[in-house]
Amino acid sequence: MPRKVLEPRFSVEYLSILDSDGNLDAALEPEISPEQLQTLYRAMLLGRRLDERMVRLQRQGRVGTFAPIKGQEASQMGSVFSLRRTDWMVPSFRETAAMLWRGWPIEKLLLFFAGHLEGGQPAPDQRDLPITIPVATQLPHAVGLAYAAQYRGDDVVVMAFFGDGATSEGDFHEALNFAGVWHVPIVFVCQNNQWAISVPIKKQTHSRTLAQKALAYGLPGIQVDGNDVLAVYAASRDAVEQARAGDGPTLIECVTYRLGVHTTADDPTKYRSEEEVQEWERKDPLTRFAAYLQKKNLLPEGLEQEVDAEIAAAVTRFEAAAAADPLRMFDHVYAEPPPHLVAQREEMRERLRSDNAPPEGEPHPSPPMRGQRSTSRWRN
Amino acid sequence: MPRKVLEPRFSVEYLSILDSDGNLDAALEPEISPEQLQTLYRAMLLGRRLDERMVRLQRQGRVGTFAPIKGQEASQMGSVFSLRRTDWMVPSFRETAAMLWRGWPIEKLLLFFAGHLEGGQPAPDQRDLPITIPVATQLPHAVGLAYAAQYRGDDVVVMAFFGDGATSEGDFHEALNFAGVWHVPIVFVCQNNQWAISVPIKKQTHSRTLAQKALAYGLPGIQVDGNDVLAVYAASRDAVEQARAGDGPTLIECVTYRLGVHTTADDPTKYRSEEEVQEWERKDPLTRFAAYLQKKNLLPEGLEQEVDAEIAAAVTRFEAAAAADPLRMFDHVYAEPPPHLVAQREEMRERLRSDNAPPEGEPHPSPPMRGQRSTSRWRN
Amino acid sequence: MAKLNMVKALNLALLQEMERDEDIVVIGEDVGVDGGVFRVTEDLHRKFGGKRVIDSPLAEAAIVGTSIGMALYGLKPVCEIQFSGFSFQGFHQIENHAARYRMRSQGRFHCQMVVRMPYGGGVRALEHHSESEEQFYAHIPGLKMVIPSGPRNARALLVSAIRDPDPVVFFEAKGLYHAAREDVPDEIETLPIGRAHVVREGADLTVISYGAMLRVAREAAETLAAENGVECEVIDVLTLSPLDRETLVASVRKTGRAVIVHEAPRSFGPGAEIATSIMEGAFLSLEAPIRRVTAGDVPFVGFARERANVPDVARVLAAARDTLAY
Amino acid sequence: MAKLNMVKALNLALLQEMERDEDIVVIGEDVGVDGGVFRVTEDLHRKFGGKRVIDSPLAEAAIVGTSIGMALYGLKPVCEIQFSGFSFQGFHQIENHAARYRMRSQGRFHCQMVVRMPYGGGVRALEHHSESEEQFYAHIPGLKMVIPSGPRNARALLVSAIRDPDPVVFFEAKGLYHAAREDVPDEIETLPIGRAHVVREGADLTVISYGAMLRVAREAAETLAAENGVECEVIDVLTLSPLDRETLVASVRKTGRAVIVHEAPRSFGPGAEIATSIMEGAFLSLEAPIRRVTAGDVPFVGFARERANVPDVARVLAAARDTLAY
Ligand SMILES: Cc1ncc(C[n+]2csc(CCOP(=O)(O)OP(=O)(O)O)c2C)c(N)n1
Ligand SMILES: Cc1ncc(C[n+]2csc(CCOP(=O)(O)OP(=O)(O)O)c2C)c(N)n1
Ligand SMILES: [Mg+2]
Ligand SMILES: [Mg+2]
Repeated sequence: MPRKVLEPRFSVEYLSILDSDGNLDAALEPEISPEQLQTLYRAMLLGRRLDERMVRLQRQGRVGTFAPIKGQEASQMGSVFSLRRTDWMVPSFRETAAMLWRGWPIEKLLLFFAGHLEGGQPAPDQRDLPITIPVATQLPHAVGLAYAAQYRGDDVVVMAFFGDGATSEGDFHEALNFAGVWHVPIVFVCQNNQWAISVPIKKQTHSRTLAQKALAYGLPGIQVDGNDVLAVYAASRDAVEQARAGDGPTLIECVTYRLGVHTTADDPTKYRSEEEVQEWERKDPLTRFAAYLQKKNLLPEGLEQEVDAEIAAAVTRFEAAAAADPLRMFDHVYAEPPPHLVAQREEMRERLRSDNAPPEGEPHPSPPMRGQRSTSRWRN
Repeated sequence: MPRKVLEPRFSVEYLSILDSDGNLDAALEPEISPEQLQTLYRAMLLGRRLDERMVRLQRQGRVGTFAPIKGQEASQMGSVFSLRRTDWMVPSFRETAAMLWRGWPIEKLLLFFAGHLEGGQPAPDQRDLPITIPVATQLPHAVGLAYAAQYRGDDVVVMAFFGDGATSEGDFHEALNFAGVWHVPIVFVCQNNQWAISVPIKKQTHSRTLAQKALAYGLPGIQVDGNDVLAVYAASRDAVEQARAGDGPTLIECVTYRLGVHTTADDPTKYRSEEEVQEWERKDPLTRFAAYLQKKNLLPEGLEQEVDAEIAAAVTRFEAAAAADPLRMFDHVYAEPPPHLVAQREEMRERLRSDNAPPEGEPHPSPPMRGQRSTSRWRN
Repeated sequence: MAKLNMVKALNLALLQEMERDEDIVVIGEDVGVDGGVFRVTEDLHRKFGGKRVIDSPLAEAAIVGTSIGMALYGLKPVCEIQFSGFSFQGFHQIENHAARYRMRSQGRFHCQMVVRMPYGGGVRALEHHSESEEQFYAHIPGLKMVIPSGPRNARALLVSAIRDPDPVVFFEAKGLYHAAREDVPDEIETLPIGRAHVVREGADLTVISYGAMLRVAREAAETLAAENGVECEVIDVLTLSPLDRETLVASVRKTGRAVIVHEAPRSFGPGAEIATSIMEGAFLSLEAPIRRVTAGDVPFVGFARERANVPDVARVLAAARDTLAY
Repeated sequence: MAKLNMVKALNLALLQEMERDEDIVVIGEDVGVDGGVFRVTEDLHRKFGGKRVIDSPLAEAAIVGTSIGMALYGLKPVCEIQFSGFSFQGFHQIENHAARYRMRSQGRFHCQMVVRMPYGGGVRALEHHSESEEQFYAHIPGLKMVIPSGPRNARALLVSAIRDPDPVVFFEAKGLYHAAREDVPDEIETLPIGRAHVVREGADLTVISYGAMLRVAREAAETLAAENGVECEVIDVLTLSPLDRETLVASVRKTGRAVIVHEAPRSFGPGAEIATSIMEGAFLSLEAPIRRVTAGDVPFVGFARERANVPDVARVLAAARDTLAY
């Protein structure tokens, strides 16, 4: 009866396969074909290179605020790699690599970050939600998708992405709780990149790990080395299989690091040390994976150039895209525009026709607005 | 490196001291003086009797919807008993016994449930928040109070109450997370009465216990037999002492049962079995505690009559209270009423003066409104 | 044809639509086994099972949020918020997402879903159980906001809301749930969303209202006809957003005078848009300032003071007479 | 006296008030070490430490909710929501509680707190970073809603908001943060909350605006004076709620004409209350319908289309000329 510890106790696992010194736990090495390994690496590299390009485009005022992924390529690709095309992917706002892998054309992402509504439109057959900006709010949607799939009896798994900061939001909690009760086919991938803008994980939560938050929902939680693409893949593959088999949700915490700025509007020197960044640069997921491939003789030559060319072509297409027609902003408010929107559209059309009108949308690349500089913070 | 279970593992404790068969774990028996034991019992009894009286008053249309506490007296009194007057108590809407103990006059509670704003006013020196109706929303307030106390360096502990259903709300999560990060002097008391209206705990969460939800915040969680006032007291005393000593928050899950209706607008026969209720009636916290006191020869004679007389006197005072003056509804919107409220008040004053006006507020006990019956559900 | 109160009429709408379309699921607190605290979802759980009629955990943001996910997948969730006073917990999901997915995805996704909730006074209930929050939803572009005024139009509008490809917030006046019965046809009926209804014709004054206040408006109109020989046109707004300005303006062009009646607080409330829209469209016809008869600008009053706060016939009459005498 | 932009002016208000009063604490995402994403709280963490300038976890409901608790205890929290687009996560705490504790406790408790947030367009930012949500807060009784239009009044109003015994939602136009510098006196200044400001006198037309749109209104007024010899009275609302109807009505009684300019969507927006209040108070003086120049009723447009959506001088001029020609 008395005071006793409830059994079984609760636990979470930690998984690492290929460490930052290149040590490999061969027993845990996942089976991935050589071609697949190369594909995976290419996707990570594409994410990295596009990232760098995007930051430059932002500095030039050709796109707006953008959230770079540098350092998180393994967390993103290791996880999304275990999905099928028919599965669903629910991103937050920092999943460029994963989104490219899922089929978003580069130029759409560029349009998106250049402030064009058109950049948010998934292809008709694509099972991806568009970028969600309010932190953690996409998680209930992901659970709803999973519920609907289960309801229809479809063979579908949902994978949802979010950051360490997102775990503090009520929506995270409610989503995981619903997922637990409903036992739906979903994998929650938390990219714990140690920072939520300037707030370090220590100020974000008093829990030792983020994986253990799964215990509150009676769900399995696992912490993985998020810079080790093999570990992320192995954990995600297991979680996806489990979900597909009807064995319910998993929370995966990928321990990783945002090597760059939070967004192009951020100045990380305000809140973190150069040493910390350097320490994590040593653990760079790309270098580590490249070395692994190198050992296997799988590292293709000229890959960077190839990837850069792909990006350059997309940038050209992006810049050739038509200027945004302002009138189209009334198109997708409702299925059918009600009279007041028809009137407002008409009013705008008149206005744009008249002499005093502002130019037809902004041509892009659009010039920085008055007072705006390409500095490291939000300015108008 | 590889796949391993993180140590130390996570655990929650379970505490029970006096079980429903009257077995006592003497080693754990808390030290409570005979007078204190009697006081405790009286407070539980007062809660029970007032409860019964309130339900009758509601059926007669003399008060409105009310949430009975029957069965939860030990959870409430065992916990609040360990607070000092200078500590803060943050209720939800089902803490009648605890509120009485904290000094709310019975007639105020009656006024409150009769729809009078005046019933929500704590005394000037009382460190109690008024009843909060939106589930879980009071928890961040409790954390804020605890933060402020810590900030000022005051020797103050905050105790916050909520139900099992409340643990599903985002506000619960955010409050516990903030409390963990801030390490504030607070005790979270969850009265797990097995039901959130018609939703059983099994549909509320997939976790084995509610206590384990503390693990998500790196906090200690303990599950206690909530119908065992000694266990609740022992756990609460420890948690309060810990908070007072600067050792941070605790989550206490009191496993108890709502023996009555959810509120007077509810019909529990729709969703739960008579057997279940009977099973829990066997575990009645009052009977159990009475037997314990009996053995110690501490059960006073005539206590029920005394308590009933106290209630009856309060009901008389309540019924003698002045009718609600509608004009006072403009009094506490802002510190100073802005012009539009002054105008609206004036307009109402004119209206009330004129012939066609409705009666000056409703005299109470107010008659059921059109179409309302004293049935077991929400009706107008 | 059966005589039904509004609870039964809404229940019928859900039942018939669910029989017709397997994609419709119902979700909310206590909507399943219990049949909803007002019994609007009664029997649905028994008929359609717990997978289609979901007793959710207690979390409004997730009720709305998971419904959004279901809608994105192609289901048509009808979720219930137990009282409109608790809908703000899910407000960010409605504003940030339900109303925006069509825009954000440029038509690739949309949220065909209904968020039902009881609002308003009249059940002698505590704080958060008697407020009128329609204004907050009416101001959200991409959302529709519907408020029926009786059993028959409630049933027809709920069917329309369920079939509407856009997200609809559906307010049910608690004061009407058991107030009156009406003939409700057995066959499914719909009513167009976005259309106000002239429930009484008249040339002297337009009285505009919706929900539980419509009865007050009507009674006032009858009294004015009987006592003063004044013929009011009474308009039931039915859809607050998108607002049927055409019907409102046409009426005031004829009458030159308008009184608006609602339970929500006055300032920055729905009456302001109605008045402004009329002023914009019927300025030259206006013979008197448009009057608003509303609750006071107070957060809540407790049910002991509710009658004094919520508009009643006497107040509408007073405003109408002022307007007519202007 | 120093020339400051709005960011620096707000920062000065916080700094000086915090030096004066230990009960003031600042809380929000990134308000501490980082100094806020717009740098409004710069240096405060260094000066007052992490206990007074709190880098909170990422949760708006708890930021507002714990601030309420602190206020109930007697502190005076100034919390920051990083962008107004994320304020709905904390909306239930504001509506259910901050605005109601005074009423609920019948004066025993109140929430002396400020909820600051940047709103509006002009920073080429993504969805949820450019919207104007003031209407939602203006409709909440028990709350005050303040929107400054430049460095000097921003500083004075923030000081007043901090000292106000009632909860104040304080909107800061992002478009103004670095737009212009103004002389801001070294000594603490306050401005009364609830009072609009006539920033330009004129007898022909009243142009009413607030926040970043005030500049547009002023420029339009100057153009009308120069090009048409028309003298506009320009009113800076400053406090949206409680609205200073007296000043608005007095002006339109004089001018007979009004144009309202705001960035928020039109329908059920703040312009409706302003227009209706004027109509109620100055009906017989009105020579033309009151015009609203606003953004469209769309959820968001993406910054590539922002210019076309947000009111500009040309649109105000067109509306003003229409009104004058009516
Ligand atoms: C609800 C909400 N609040 C605030 C913000 C502003 N914001 C954008 S990103 C961010 C930090 C997110 O941290 P984390 O979840 O760790 O993701 P990361 O940015 O590190 O990938 C914040 C506060 C937001 N987008 N949504
Ligand atoms: C935010 C919110 N949602 C819904 C309700 C309606 N409601 C009142 S009590 C209740 C169930 C509460 O369950 P629990 O937390 O277990 O407390 P109990 O009633 O069992 O004491 C619900 C859904 C509410 N008051 N607040
Ligand atoms: Mg992060
Ligand atoms: Mg319960």
